[in-house]
Amino acid sequence: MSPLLEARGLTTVFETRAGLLPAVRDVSFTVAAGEIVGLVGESGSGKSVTGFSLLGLIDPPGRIAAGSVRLDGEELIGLEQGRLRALRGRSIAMVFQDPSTTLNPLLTIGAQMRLALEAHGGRDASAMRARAIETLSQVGIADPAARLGAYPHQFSGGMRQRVAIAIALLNRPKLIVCDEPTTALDVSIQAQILSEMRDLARNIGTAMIWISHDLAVVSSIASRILVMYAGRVLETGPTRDVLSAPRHPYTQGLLDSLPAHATPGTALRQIPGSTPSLVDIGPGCAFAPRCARASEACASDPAESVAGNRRWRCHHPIAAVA
Amino acid sequence: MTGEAPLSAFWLEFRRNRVALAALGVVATVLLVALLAPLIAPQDPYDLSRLRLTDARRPPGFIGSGGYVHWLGTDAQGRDLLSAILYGLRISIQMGLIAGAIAFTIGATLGAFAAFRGGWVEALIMRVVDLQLSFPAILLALVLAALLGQGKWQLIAALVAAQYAYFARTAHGAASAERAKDYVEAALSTPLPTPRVVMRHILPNCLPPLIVVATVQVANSIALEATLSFLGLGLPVSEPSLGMLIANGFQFMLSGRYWISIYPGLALIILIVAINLVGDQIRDQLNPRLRR
Amino acid sequence: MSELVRLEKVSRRFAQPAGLTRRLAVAAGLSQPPSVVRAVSDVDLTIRAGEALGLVGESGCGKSTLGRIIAGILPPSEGRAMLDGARVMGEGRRPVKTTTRVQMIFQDPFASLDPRWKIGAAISEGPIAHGLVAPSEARAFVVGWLQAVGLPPDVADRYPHQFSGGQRQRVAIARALAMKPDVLVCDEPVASLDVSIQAQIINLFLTLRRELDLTLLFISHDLGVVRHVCDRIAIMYLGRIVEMGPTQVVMSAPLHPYARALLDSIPRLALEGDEAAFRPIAGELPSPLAPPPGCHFHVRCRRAAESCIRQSPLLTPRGPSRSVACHFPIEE
Amino acid sequence: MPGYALQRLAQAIIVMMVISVMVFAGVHAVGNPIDVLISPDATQAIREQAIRAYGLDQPLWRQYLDFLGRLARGDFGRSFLYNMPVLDLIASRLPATLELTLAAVIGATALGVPLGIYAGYRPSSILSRAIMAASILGFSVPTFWIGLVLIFVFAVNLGWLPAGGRGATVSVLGVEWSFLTLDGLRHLLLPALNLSLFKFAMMVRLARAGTRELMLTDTIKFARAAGESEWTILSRHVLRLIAIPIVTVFGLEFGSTLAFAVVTETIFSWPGVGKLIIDSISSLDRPVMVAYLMLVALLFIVINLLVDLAYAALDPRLRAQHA
Repeated sequence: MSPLLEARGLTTVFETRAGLLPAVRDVSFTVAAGEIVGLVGESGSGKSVTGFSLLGLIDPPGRIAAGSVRLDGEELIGLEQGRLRALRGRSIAMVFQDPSTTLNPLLTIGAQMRLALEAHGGRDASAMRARAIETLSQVGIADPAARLGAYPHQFSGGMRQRVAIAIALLNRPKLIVCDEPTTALDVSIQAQILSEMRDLARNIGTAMIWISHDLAVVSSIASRILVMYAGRVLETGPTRDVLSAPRHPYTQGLLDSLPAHATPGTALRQIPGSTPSLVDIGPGCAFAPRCARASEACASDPAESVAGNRRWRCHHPIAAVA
Repeated sequence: MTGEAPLSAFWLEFRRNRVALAALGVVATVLLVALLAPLIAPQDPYDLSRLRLTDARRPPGFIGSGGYVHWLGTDAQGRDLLSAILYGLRISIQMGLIAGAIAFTIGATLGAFAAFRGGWVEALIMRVVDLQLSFPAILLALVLAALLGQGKWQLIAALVAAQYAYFARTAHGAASAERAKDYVEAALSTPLPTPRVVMRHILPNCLPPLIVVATVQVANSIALEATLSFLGLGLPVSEPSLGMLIANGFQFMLSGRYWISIYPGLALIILIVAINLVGDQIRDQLNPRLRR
Repeated sequence: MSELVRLEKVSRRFAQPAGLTRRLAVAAGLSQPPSVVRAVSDVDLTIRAGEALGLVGESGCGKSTLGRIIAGILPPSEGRAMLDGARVMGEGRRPVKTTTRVQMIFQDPFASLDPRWKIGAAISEGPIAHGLVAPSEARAFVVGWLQAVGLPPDVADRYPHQFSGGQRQRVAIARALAMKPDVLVCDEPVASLDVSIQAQIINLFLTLRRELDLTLLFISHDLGVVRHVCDRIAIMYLGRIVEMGPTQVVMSAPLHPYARALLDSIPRLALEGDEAAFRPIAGELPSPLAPPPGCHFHVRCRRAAESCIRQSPLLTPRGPSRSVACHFPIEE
Repeated sequence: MPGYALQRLAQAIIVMMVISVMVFAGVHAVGNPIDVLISPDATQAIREQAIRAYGLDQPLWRQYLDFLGRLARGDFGRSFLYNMPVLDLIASRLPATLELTLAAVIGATALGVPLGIYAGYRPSSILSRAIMAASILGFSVPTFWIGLVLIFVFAVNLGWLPAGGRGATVSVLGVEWSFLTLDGLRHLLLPALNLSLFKFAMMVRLARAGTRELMLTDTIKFARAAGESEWTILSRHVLRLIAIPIVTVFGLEFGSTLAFAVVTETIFSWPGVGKLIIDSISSLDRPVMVAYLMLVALLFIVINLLVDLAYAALDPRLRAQHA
């Protein structure tokens, strides 16, 4: 069975005055129908840009420089704008980080949902209304019919994010890209949305790409995980395997940096240095300057190694646990 | 990011916009020319004894009784227009700068004071400022010019009254915004005395938006002064500013002697456009919402 | 250990600023008075010398306000904030901070440094103004502090925009510590940093605390970080402290239903194959403008009974080191 | 909401009172009108008679109270210069000014907003650069000079359009209007164009700046991600979102356009209140000045009120606040 989404060698660059900024470099991955894939990385890792690239939503001075993204067998890169627009929202939708800035403050929830439906051929007012009510109740909004006439400011942050998710769900997309959708929310609300999204994906069979900087959040929702650093995917595999026995030293370093599993009061095993500026990235492994295992070999780009359903890019991977 | 101070980084970015850079060059040139007018103008246009009525209203290129070419023609009194424009620029710029500087000082002080005093004092000051802002500057200047009579300082007073409110509003907004920032809280919680925090931290950070307003307002005062002079409420006739030159030429326009009005106008426009272009670039560079 | 910081019945209200005519209208009874938020209400709290106290809670719970009251940035509307027996801020209509012994570190290191000051000058400004160091010796003084926070000495001549987030936070720490404080109030000091940088800054806190014998008030929404850094923890909900006690004990066996729910709702790394790595709390966070009567948590609480609506529970001691504000605490 | 409306009304009355004091005090300080009214050769008796006739012998506060009382009765006094009731004088001139101002503001908005949105939507296209260059010029070039150039080019050189006056008018409801006749329209075109250029530049800049900032926001990205077309995004989201600042400026600029009409009316000999006020300032026609300033102040308050109402209609967040 061919995957729902297949990205091959995706490369997105930004032309800045400081030089060409490779935000996403040669990223390849697949998403199967109904699967939740986690995309984890720190700031500047290119995880969000990867998400926007999938929908062709890269504004100048950025552009997709190379690669292929096939959704349901159809190539998205270089697709004519009208066709791409027809796919957005219908085949592939997106939810953003901050729900207070994504919804239009001047339009009612109902009007915004209607615009999203009309964008994909919605004509019949009562059918559109029924669909809007259906999706609002799917995301756990009480009394959805009455809430259609409400404005975004009349909702709390968590409720606003639910509305945004409902808008993404309206046209029954096969894949939703979720860009840090719970980062701006309080932990108790984050927990509610995480568990609702997990159930939704299971019930209606929508695939998701869940982008987050928080390993714990991703591990609680995604079955497979991609760890990104400086525009590259360094390691991928089933979430539990990657997190319990990472092969890439960076993944290990991230896990060691979390205080949750360390003895309180003891020094954490920190990764030295800071994330590299994308302008200065050379040909070799971008993590090498911060890596305890680095050697001269790391001056050259490591090829991707494959073992079963796991992949990594490292000259000196951590040995697999027997 | 290289190792520059914020100011030199700003200049590096400014330099990249060639239009703005050229505009800055024009502003500098005009300033220089106006400053040196007595040295480079072919004639002293205010010396009435030197004017010959036989030279009056001559087209550009005419060689008058002085024996030199009137490149831009002559006006109704027989003044060499080029000289009159250079001297006029001098007056216009002088008025714009003086009025701008006074309005800046009064407005910024008032706005910053309101932001720090808070309470009903702030509410009252800002209410008055808002009210005045909604009232057209030209009308205010007209009435004041009429009230105070003609003269340089009266005109400056009218210009200041029409413009201080912009500075007050901007200073109030900037100071309120800066005051709420963490670095101010950090300085106050050190603790450092409030006046020191205001003078050394907050005010320097309020300057950029005020500078934008200042460039625009200097351009506006120059235009406003010209308009008032045109309406006959400006400077005395003996030392014509650009607006007065244009006004004097108006009556000859219908008979086709365009140069008397058009050339002083062009000089005025080149100056104002250049200042506004510079101001626009500074504004764009300072707008955080356009940065990524 | 002796008691260093003491809050007595501290409350803090914020009112929306009202315009002139609005005030007149209110006075004439034509208009509603502007709404008032009780960000912090009736908080009693002590921090012992050398202790690290964690203050946790969700947005709007008042933890940052409480931190600012202790740091002498905000005066309390009622009650007193004391440091070593003396008020942190003076009295009167516009009180000012009177001590240098408590300093603060802010969440966003991009906003907490003046963009126009070189960081060397930023670090030495306070100490010079308070006579802690002579201007002629400022250079060496700054270099010493830069090294203490793990920055090379030559960065003293750079501007904040030339640093990464983690480095700026180091600068902010150096600036606060250069005032030689006894108490350091840290408001979400690692929340805006990347995970790998977070670990560096947490390690720096641990080291500095030991070396300088600092007392810490560590405000955070991240329970993992608090568990790692703090000896004692106080959990806030809508302006009140609902539970307080030794970090390990509270986090393994909370007494307050909100504390329990908060701990449960944080996702854990799913290493053990446990899919339900978290359990959400039902319901929305109420608006701090109009908190529910009685115990603010009763609307979301499974244990709530009638008395919880009528009467708000006081923070009462449970055993030697713990206290809880609940009519029906969880018994283990 | 009724509380808010009362509050606004109280505010308006206070403002009007303050302005009336300022206007009265200000205008009183302008020279001595008797010098203008009476020939310098007039006898002392005639002078004193005139002073009494105009109430100029009373103490200031007395004059002010009289003035307020007359205002309340709608009596603004008689023009010294035209020797007719000021209210009638202004009423006869006002339609011409309103016509000119409305034509200028509406034209500037109708043209400036779409062009500004385009320039913000495609900031680097050649057309956008041309639009911005035009707006910089419109923003910088003083109105009076543009007026001269327009007359020189279209009236003197090309001879296409008249250089001044109002042309033929049609009377509707007892008021004369130019825009209803072809000749009137020909006369209206140049002054309206002259007056509108600055507003046009302002609208372009405002719409462009708003659009440029909006296009980078998540609101627009989210709409795109939902598959909405660029036309929907511009017409349903961007236009709504930039409407608030535009309505503000539309309101405020209507007032300032009214004021700038002074300049345009002078250049094009347009018989409106602008020309009247200039004449009354130079001849110290006090009642006309007072009435004109009070009228402008009243207009401002009304416009501000309308702008606020428009806000509430446009922005649901404000409706909630005032409820």
